Amino acid sequence: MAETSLLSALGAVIRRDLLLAMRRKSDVLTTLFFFVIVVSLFPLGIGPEMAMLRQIAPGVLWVAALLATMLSLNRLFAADHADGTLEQMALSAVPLGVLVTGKVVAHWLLSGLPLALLAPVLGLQFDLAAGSLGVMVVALLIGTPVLSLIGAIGAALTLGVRGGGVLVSLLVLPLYVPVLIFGAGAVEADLGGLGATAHLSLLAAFLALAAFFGPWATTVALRIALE
Amino acid sequence: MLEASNLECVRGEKSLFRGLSFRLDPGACLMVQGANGSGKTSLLRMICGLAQPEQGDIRWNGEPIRKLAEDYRGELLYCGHAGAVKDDLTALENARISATLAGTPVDVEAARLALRQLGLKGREDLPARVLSAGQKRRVALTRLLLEKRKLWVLDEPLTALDKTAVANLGGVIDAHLASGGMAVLTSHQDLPLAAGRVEQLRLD
Amino acid sequence: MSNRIVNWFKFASPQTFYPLAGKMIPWFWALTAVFGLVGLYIGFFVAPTDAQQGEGYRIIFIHVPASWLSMFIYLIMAFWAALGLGFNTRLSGMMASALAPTGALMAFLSLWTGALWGKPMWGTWWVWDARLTSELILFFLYLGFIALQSAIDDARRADKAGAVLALVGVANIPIIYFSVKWWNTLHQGASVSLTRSPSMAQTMLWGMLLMALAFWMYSIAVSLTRVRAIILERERHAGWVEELKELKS
Amino acid sequence: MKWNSFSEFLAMGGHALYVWGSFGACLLLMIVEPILAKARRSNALTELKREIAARKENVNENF
Repeated sequence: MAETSLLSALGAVIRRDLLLAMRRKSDVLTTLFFFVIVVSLFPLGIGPEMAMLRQIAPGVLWVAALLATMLSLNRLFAADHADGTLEQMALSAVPLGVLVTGKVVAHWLLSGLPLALLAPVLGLQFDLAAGSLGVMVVALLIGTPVLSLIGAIGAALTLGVRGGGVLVSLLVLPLYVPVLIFGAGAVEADLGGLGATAHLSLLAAFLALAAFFGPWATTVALRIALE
Repeated sequence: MLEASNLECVRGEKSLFRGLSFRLDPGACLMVQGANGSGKTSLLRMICGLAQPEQGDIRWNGEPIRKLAEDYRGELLYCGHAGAVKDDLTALENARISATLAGTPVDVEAARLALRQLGLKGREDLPARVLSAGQKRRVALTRLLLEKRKLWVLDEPLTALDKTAVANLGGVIDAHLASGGMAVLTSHQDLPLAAGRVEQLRLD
Repeated sequence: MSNRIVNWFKFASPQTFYPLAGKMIPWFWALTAVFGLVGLYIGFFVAPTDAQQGEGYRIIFIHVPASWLSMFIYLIMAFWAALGLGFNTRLSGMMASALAPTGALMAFLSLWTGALWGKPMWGTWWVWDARLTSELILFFLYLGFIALQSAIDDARRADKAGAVLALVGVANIPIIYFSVKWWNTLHQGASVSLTRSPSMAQTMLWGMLLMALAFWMYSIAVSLTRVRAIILERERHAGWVEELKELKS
Repeated sequence: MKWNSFSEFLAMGGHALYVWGSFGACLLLMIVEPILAKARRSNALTELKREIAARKENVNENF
């Protein structure tokens, strides 16, 4: 199969998932609303002292982003599994890994990207400075694709398994720890005046690793689930 | 040419069939028969490479299908119980997208023609949600016309189809066989196919 | 495929492994007892009192072996998983699922003893030190593996899915450990470094080593017992099971 | 011998709770786990016996 047709298949999967999401907007909006509400609940639980809120902001935003991604993972393959599309993808002349990559990219465009763009607004609630907000957005832009890539493995493993929704969080959340540490760490380092470059480059390294191995592991897991 | 030798299928702890062998030449159609739960769907999924046989192997032109991977999948079309039709997309979008996902993109005109050929004229731009079960099945079957594949594996393709649609599909399969294609299918209903091309395989 | 490989697979079949494991189990229990008793003797009667930590430091004689074993067992589990995934051998998957509960137990023991050791040293039951935190995550990984396997009804799918998870986990453990360590130094958290204590005497090292051997032999013995149970559950309909002398009595 | 008396041994220099809490938990779990593993095997065995007996009865009825 030629390279160009692989790329066009990749593009087609992304376009298809975006089109489906546009026809059913509520799913995407639920994830975003969940993110907003979780972040807004923290000041209510902790108290309105600005110094304290500034300090916890990176952690709170990142944990909320983790949970919101988690919430949207169940939809990643479930619908395609139920209506037989996944079988067709597994039997396509296009390698399944390419189609899976497309689905993960679409998942990120629909969950990670909006979260990253929404984060500065929520950061204002926590009195973060403009510079830190910028670092937060960059960290989320690099980190959330890793969440989608690793999450896809968990979603594929729990496909059609009873209690899959809760199970996927048990499987995937421990694996999210490095992203959480360096994502939140980047903003904290910036707040502490240390500069966030080291954290961001490590996040980028995780992204490279996850982009390389993630779709492959997801493909193996999907073939197991379909058997 | 599709060859299966000495296949064994195990589901859970039960062995559904063993020692199953057959051979399918270009232009021939294999009709798999058997009671519910006799392993028809399992056999079809094995032929596609979705499931692995407990024993035995399946070869395409002499090569094991496991080794051929994408090269084999490029010759294969599988139509299972679930039609892979998205409720939120129109009939036309469904037809075009499933062809693209299979690796054979088609243009709008070809997709419209295929839908019309299966009697879906005027319904091309309706979301699949409002179509009847039989119409949805026909949307799923447009893939037969759009993806130029050698081997068709059809699991109960007649479910929910009316008489005209059954006759129509029979014609499509006949044309496929006449042009050197192959088909493996299961069906509880009678499918009108030209005599002489159909071989029977009973699973008991 | 060459004949030799086929023969090797036959050797690794549940049918031959079941009686073999049965014969090996008592030996591993005996080794556990020997290493354990000598280790405990050194730990309690030979090793001197630590100058800074008093008698409380004696917890390392189980804390450190449990931590080692919890990591080691995960590696072995991933090894069996990879083998099962690669060669489609039935026994490998059973071994992986037999090891998981023992690994989780070791991780739990490491956490429990770590907490009990932290209380007299720092006055809190839990310190977010790099070792304890990664041990906690490892414990979660074990729980995830066990939960995934028990949620899937089809044993073969459970084996394969568990194998993928174990391999993903084993690839992530170094990254997780490294991240937690970095996070720990950044936040200047407490550092529990029992093994690097300056007063670490030769005898302590011997005690720890012997206890680690005892834990290792224990893990083998108990997971062999469990794998025998799993073989019986899975191979229920195989002819050889009916011929077992345990069933004749 | 480094301990002067048995009670001194038990006291562990004031750290009795922590030391014996650790060793006790370890010992307890290492007794419980093998028992559970053995119970699992004997469960499997009794079920198998029952199954085989049921199968034999079926055969006898058929003849």
